[in-house]
Amino acid sequence: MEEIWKKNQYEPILKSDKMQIEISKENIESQVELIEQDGNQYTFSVDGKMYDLNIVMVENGAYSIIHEGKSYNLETIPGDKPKKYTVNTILSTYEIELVDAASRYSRARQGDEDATNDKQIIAPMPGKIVSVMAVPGQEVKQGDTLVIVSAMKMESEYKAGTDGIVQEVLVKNDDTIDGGQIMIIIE
Amino acid sequence: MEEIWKKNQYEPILKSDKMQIEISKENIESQVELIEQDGNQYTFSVDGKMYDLNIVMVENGAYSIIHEGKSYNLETIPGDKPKKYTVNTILSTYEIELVDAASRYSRARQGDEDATNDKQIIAPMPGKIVSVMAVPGQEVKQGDTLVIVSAMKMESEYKAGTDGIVQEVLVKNDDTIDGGQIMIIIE
Amino acid sequence: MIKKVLVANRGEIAVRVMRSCREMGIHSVAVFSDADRSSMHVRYANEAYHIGPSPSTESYLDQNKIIEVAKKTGADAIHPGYGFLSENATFSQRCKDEGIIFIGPDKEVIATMGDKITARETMIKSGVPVVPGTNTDLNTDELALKTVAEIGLPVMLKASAGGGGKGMRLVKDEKDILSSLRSAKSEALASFGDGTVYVEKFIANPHHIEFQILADQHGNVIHLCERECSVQRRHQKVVEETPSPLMTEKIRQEMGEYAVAAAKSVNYVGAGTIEFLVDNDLNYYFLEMNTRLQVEHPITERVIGIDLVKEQIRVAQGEKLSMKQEDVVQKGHAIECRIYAEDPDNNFMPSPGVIKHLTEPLGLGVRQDGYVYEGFEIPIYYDPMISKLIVWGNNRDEAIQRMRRALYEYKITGIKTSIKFLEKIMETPDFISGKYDTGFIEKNDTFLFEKRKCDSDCLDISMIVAMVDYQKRLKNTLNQDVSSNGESGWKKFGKKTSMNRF
Amino acid sequence: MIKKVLVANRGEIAVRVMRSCREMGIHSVAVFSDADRSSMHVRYANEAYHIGPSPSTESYLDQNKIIEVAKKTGADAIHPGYGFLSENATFSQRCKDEGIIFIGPDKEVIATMGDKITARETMIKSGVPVVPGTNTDLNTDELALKTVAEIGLPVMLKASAGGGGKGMRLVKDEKDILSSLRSAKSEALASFGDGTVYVEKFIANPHHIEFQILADQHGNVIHLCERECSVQRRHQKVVEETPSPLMTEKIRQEMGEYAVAAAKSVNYVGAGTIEFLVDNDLNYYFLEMNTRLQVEHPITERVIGIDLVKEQIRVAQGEKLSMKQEDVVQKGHAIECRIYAEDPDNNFMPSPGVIKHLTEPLGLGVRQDGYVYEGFEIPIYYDPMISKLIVWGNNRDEAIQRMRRALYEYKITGIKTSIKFLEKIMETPDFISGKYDTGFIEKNDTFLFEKRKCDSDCLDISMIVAMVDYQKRLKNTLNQDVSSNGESGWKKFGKKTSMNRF
Repeated sequence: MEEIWKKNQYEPILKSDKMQIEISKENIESQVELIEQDGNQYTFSVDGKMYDLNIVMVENGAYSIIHEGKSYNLETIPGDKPKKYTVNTILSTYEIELVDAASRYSRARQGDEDATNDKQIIAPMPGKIVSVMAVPGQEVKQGDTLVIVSAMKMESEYKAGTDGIVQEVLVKNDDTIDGGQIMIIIE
Repeated sequence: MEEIWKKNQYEPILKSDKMQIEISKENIESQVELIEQDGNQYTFSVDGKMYDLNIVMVENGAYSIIHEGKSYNLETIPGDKPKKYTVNTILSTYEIELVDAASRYSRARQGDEDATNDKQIIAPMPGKIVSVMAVPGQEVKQGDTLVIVSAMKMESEYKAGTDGIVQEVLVKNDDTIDGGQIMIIIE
Repeated sequence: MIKKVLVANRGEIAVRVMRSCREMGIHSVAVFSDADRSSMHVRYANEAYHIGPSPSTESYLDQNKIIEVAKKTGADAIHPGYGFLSENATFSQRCKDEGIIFIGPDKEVIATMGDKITARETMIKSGVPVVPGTNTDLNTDELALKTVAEIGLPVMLKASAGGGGKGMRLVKDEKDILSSLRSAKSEALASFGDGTVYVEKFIANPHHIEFQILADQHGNVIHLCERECSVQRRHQKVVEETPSPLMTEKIRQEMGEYAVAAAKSVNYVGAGTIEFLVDNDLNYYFLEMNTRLQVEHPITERVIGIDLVKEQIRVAQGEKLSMKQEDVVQKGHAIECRIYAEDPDNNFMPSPGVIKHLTEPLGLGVRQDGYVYEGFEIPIYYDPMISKLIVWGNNRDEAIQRMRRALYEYKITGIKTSIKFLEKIMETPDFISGKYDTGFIEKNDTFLFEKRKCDSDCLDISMIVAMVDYQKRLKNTLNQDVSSNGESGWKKFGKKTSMNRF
Repeated sequence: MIKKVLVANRGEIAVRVMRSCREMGIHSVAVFSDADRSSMHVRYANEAYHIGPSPSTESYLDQNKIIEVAKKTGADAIHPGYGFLSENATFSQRCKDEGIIFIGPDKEVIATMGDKITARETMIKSGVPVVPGTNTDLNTDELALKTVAEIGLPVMLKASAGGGGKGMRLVKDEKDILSSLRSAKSEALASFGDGTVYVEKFIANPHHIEFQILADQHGNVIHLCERECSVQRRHQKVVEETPSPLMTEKIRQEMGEYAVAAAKSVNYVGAGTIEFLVDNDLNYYFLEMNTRLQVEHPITERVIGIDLVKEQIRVAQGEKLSMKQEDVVQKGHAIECRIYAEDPDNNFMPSPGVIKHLTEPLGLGVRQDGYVYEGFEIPIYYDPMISKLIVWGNNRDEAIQRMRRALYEYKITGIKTSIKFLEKIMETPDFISGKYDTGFIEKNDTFLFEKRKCDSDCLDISMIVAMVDYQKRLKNTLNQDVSSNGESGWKKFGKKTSMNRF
């Protein structure tokens, strides 16, 4: 009997698949290329280094990979944008981005946004607004506390990242907010 | 603050929803009608008896229901046909069918099929064919073993349900079969 | 020192062995068949190698392939689990020849205990009580009739090389002796290539009680008390407990000493089990020895406070036992229920399939040894056991109450399981009072297989929920949200149901 | 006899209490806020009632609503869990007035132990060692300066009504005494409406060791040995173990007797905990008494072999304790890790959200008390604790190895958790050697917060798998199979991946 466990369980992905892949905060940028696929059995090249891998998605987002006999377990969590992933390995967690022309453009734009990041106060996690100390038009100094957010028995203060004028206040007391939501914009 | 937990989490289902529902093997056939819905809070009539229920799907197919303060947990497993369900309650498991005009028709047809059921040999579970003792055209008597199936360390014999001529043999030795698959048809 | 263990098994026992390896800092190597690529033991191991097609004869029983992987990976030792190659004398010797430690006894011990007549003879020599009978092949009709007359009917004719109920015949009537003998012999010859058949007194509905023993390479042998395994269907254990409700301290000590004597008589090394038949008057008879870990070993681990797999590994690498007989004290009461993928309402027909939803019991006093997960498809090729649920309580009553609580919490959808049947066992008066033997299921079948029903509210609610679910699915299908961020809807309902915006 | 218990709590402790109720055949009643309709305690209970909006002040702390549900459902008793109303003297009395059993001590006991000066005085009268200091309000500057001079710097100024670190000031320098006193008083007045402040000797990096006690209504009081709770961050316990690596049998007996004396001095009834500060020379001082079940009670349950919730219920219905002091024997070693939804790499910021995928540790010696499930969204309103992982081993080394194994198996995606941080603690040499105190995390922060990295193969494989997943999702989105049987794709991948047809 042939080795059925290697048999195709997904449609093959194109032979020409080739992507630039980055790991944020690690300064790693690699060229990943699919060389061959036969069912679960893949050959990939990462910056020229060849990998023969048996890859199976065993639960949604949970992958079992066998590489040279070693059994790896990875979990992939799609990010808030397509082509962005959080990947959990046994030791660490990586933020991974698949880069193509389109995402290069959007990353370039986001680069611009990053520069203005200290002009926005963004909630890093869901919570509830306890107190807003800013009104539009108000002059603020870097370090001034502008909003207090409560989540899970803890209160956190959010301060102005720069001197400036409050342009917009997007939250009010008792609002429930999402992680990533912009609360205040300073000009 | 109003009682948010009752708030709408799904779009309301139509007020006119009304269905004939049967529980197989229990000789139960009831008229179930949605009277009102406000978010998770439903009023249903079952053969005229009124139920005020708070119903939330907490995991896929797992429902938490609160009825007059009592906490129920049910699991719904869609059957092989739409409108057929297996429902697990704490004490028992029920085969439930939602009946409308279309399914009435198909049930009528299936009724015909049921009559011919002893002319088909159907695998009740997945397994592997160990041995097929029938060939098309062969004359068989009720009780003749026609096929042996192995699953999970157990071998089961399947016998002719009626006297007749083997019309079709749909499996061969070493085939892997699904539950519900027809193996042999007798005319 | 053992640094890498190949686990020549699958399912829950492979994962259970690997857990102990991990705690000891030992690397584990999994082997797997076609059907098991997604199996938990492959995911759990440090290394994993494919060894062949799904049928176990071509994979888990293929000695060459397993030895090949062991040598390739540099494994110091092989743990066979139970079943498969665990009681294979040839494999034990093969490992030895290849310089790999077999975590189990030597070829000679397995061979001695594998042949029933030899095992009986060995036990008789060591003074261990055996079921009245003979150790000789009933090779003439005269001998057979004479021997049966001496023992007295009913008797059991048994193939010496037998197993799995093959080559066995119960004889109740004198006129059936010779015909039964002939059919037993021919079945034995066909099944095992050996027509040797002997005779034993038949004990009706005995208790099945076994003693766990542990032996090191330095001649130390201890027993870890008994397990009561009388709840059986088709000679398959379903529920086990320790201590046995039948046992007295005096009999425990006696039987324990015989168990140790039995192990010593074959210079046993490792973990093993001496099985006894016990009648209601507490007469006990050696039945057989299992030269491996048993499925039900966790209940002993719990009341004694020991990790039997770690002990096996330590013994295999030449260490002395960590306990002396006087250190062995049972604390509280433990019960194990075996959860099978089967349909108790349909003659326990196996029910393989995909696990759609799984809720496992947790909390105080609950241990679970399983290997399935949501989305896993139980293969059709192997044993239908899904997991073992083990509870501990301060006393037997608490253990039963805890088992009921744990079974209540245990939910598996997508396949049929024995969970509700086990709940009924826990509610059967004969079980609760502890007065049961191997006839338990037959005796209580009306109670055990009685269909339970919801009250009328519960029935009506079931129909309502089916209707709600149908409408919801209909709507979801219509509004299917093909979102570009690739979340593709899975578990999204979770977000929807629990996220209240206000 | 108690037949129905209302559990006035949520999360893991509500489920834990209900489990014991179920084992005792007692019906449980859940109460829930807006945010908790899908919470496990609602699903687990026999009955469930909505009591108000998400903020706990409007639901779990609303005495009227809880009493109303208790009366409506005919509950005999209320179990308050920990936190919320568990140490509320008014609520205890309110239950009594309404004829409902409060499973906890009387108003007077809670009040006495809730006021720090009164508690100190009570302990001193019973001969229990307290931290050197005074029991009087430092109401004049002269008194403050004189008292501090007598005790010797450094000292801690403490609000008598204090809690949660408010109204506390550490004074190391003489010049800071008066300014610290003034700010402590004003903070205490603002926070508790009571400006009473007293002074204690400051003990740097002490051990935090507590004794579990149990007392019935008949004057019987026993202790169940100690728990070592020194692994703390921001005064929040993270890891607990028993026995304490610091403890000697002599000191255990002494402290245990003091713990019993402390409980007797207030005629304590029920389960409670006496907390001590212990320095490296094993000098110990009464710190405070918790008049409720503790989060970390399971490690005591495991080594002693007792169900503390069942004992609470039995005591509450007037039964005598089931154990005598001489029956209390610790067997083996137990460790608890608290699993929080938080980001250890970002100052332990809470991380609420939806549990996308959950794999829970199982097997020998592992207990888990949790309440979340796949698809559940952890609410932002309550404590970020997801679950408690408790392991047992024959000795401390085995318990640590088992905890490492269990943490390795524990996988939660969708939110950030403390699991990897706890794994680091289990690998920290100071923890492994048992030589640690409340300064542990600070002392070992370089090791604990060091980022671990995969090797280059593992990194490359991560990128490859992200690419495979992306392609697969892309394809799924394009080929989205809107099947009419309503299975809508969930868990379908399971079927696809594990079904090999041949």
